[in-house]
Amino acid sequence: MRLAVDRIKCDGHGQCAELLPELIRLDDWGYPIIARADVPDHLVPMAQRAVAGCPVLALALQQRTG
Amino acid sequence: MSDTLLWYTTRGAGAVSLVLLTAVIVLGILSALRVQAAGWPRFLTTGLHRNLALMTLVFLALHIVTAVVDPFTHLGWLTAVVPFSSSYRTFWLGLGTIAFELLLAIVVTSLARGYIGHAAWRLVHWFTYASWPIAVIHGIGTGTDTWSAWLLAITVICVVAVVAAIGFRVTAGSRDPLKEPRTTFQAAAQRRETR
Amino acid sequence: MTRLLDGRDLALGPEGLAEHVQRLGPLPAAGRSFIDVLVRSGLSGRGGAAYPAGLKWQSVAAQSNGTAVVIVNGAEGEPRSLKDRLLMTKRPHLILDGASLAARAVRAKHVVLYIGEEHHAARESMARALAERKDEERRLVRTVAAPARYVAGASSAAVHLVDDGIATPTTAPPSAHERGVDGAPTLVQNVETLAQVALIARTGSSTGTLLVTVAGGVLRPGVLEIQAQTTVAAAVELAGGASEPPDAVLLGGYFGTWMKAANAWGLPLDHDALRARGLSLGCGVIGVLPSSRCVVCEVAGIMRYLASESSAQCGPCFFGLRALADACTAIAERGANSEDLQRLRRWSAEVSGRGACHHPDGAVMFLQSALTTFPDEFAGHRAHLRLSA
Amino acid sequence: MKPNSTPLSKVSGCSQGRFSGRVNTGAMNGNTQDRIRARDAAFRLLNRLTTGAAVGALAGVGVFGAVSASTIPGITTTSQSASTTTSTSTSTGTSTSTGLGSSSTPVNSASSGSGVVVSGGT
Repeated sequence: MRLAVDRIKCDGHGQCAELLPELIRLDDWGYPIIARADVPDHLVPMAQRAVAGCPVLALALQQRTG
Repeated sequence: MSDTLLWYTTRGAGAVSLVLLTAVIVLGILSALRVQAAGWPRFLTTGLHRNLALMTLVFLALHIVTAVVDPFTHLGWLTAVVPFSSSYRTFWLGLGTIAFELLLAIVVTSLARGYIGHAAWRLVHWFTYASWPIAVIHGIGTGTDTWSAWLLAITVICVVAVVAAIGFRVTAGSRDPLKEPRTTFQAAAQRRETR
Repeated sequence: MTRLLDGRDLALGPEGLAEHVQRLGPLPAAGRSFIDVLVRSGLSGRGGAAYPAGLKWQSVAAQSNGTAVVIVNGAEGEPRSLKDRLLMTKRPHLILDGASLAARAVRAKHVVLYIGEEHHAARESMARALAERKDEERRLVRTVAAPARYVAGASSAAVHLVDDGIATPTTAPPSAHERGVDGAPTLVQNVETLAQVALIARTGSSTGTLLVTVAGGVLRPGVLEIQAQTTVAAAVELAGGASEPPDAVLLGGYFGTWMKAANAWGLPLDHDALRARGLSLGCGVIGVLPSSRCVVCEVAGIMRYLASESSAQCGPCFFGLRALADACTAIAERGANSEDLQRLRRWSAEVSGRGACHHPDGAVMFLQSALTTFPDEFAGHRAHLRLSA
Repeated sequence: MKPNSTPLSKVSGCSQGRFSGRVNTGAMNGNTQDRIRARDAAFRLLNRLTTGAAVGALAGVGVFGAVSASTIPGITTTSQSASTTTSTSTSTGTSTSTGLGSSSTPVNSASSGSGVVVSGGT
């Protein structure tokens, strides 16, 4: 599982970075920088919470393909 | 005896629902304004907004169930679903039914937001601004207690809170930092490119 | 061997249809089987990405049921590039031949001539050439003005312009050759690539030449048709030689790579050879920076331009490129300080890979190549005395 | 302009103003451990606030119910017959009780089995 942002939808609410500091931080303009690594199992619930909590539904948890 | 208790509960739960709904709306507006402080991250505002919205439904359910079960008014379950179907205070209760159904739609679409998409969710969410005043008018119109000082005070506080929050929201404008650049860019691009 | 710019003197007007046919012979009738010839020729796209043309045609043809769209890409948004508009202005029938072959090979429903709105001579010449073509060709074709913006030449931007009237690029799948205009598979191909196709159809192989624009500090800046593998030094010589001792070369346009002149001189101008060295010829601009110009100021100027060309689709691009450009300008104006340099490095790394399209990536790669090629120039930069405007 | 100093850049890099940039440098980029702690604290606060609100709301139903009972208690009448019941409404003086009167007739007859009619005041 891996986190991906739709950059066009994202308008920098920053809630994902608050909810998942382990994997997400914000750049100087408030847009998320997401760790490239896979989401470790113990963080999946919180990652799902961050996905559901995004005010504009710009964050997605994707099954890694290939 | 238990019938009067039901009736008091209806009135109490109605007042509590109004207060909760007001808090939900104010929190919603605060979250759109991206309010945050040390120890108060933004997700706390939206989390509380969500929790209180669900809680509002619970207390509305209490309000409605006690009202319907109350044998005096003899509302029947249909009243809870079909607006203006009660013989008792047809109009004012009908408003209550509408407000409740709008709210139910708002909560259900919010819970299913991931499936219906952001645009549809947002569209339904605008109904909040209809649901709340309808609920207030329902309270005043049906109002057993309308002119009691305590309910009057609550109603006034709620109205002031929501009006102030909406006022802030409108004057503050969009908190999306890209909103203005995007508008500018697209306007310029449309002028040049749609020819 | 025939070359792209063979034929009448380039100082003369566009080559008409009669002259074109007389010189090269009629366009051979070819259908889908031509794609195999194209694949064998090894032709790669000349718009900047150098994607193998044959593969793109195969992909579009495989998905087309007579529904595909061909976009003839003459947007040429790269500020210092001139080769596409020269070709459109002087040899329009080569391009239309290529477009016609493409339309038949992928069984296209429409052909869109996507030509930069400010390339007036090119648009006129293409329109006049189109009027000379057969009815059944003309019926397929319509002309659309590409906005004069840096990103307008990206294939996704071309598709969006044709569909929605706004040329915003994206990298999100599906790509244009899967789902482009109106959801149909769409072949977006640069005009130089299509001109090559016209010659491949007649001779069976590519000309082995490419068009480059030599810009900046040379005596005769402009477009050259050179044999692949020609060195940078030879190309500069062909452009009249450097006008003054050159310091640096910007290879491949604004999304290209900075090099010290001495290191650039011996490089062969060839897509594959450059890619093997981790470089790219891009759309073929060779910018020569004369020693009298300050590289930091040039970089700052180009960064300002690239920042202002953001489509404001996403925050990292819009705010990131502006901040990077401002930091560059601060160094150019006030002289270097470690804080600005550190920010440049951090922001470059952070912005990279986080855009809705490749624009921020290209801009950041440009900046990073400047920072690695000219570390001393940046670190030791002194404030310029500002001349009164 | 001398031809030999043709710039590569389209715009000048050192004689322009600045973009009106907004930078809130490092607002959210504290130490990851601190941010994790802040999140967990905020979640605890969210739970406390939610629980508090639930308790408060329940208490509110009680309090408001009691207040409403004490201000407008309504009157409980025990009816002896199914035919006519006098429902008494406590008037607050400003309200009209006609709607109640007309609609309460069938209501009363139907609920007469219990023998208890609660009449709501207006």
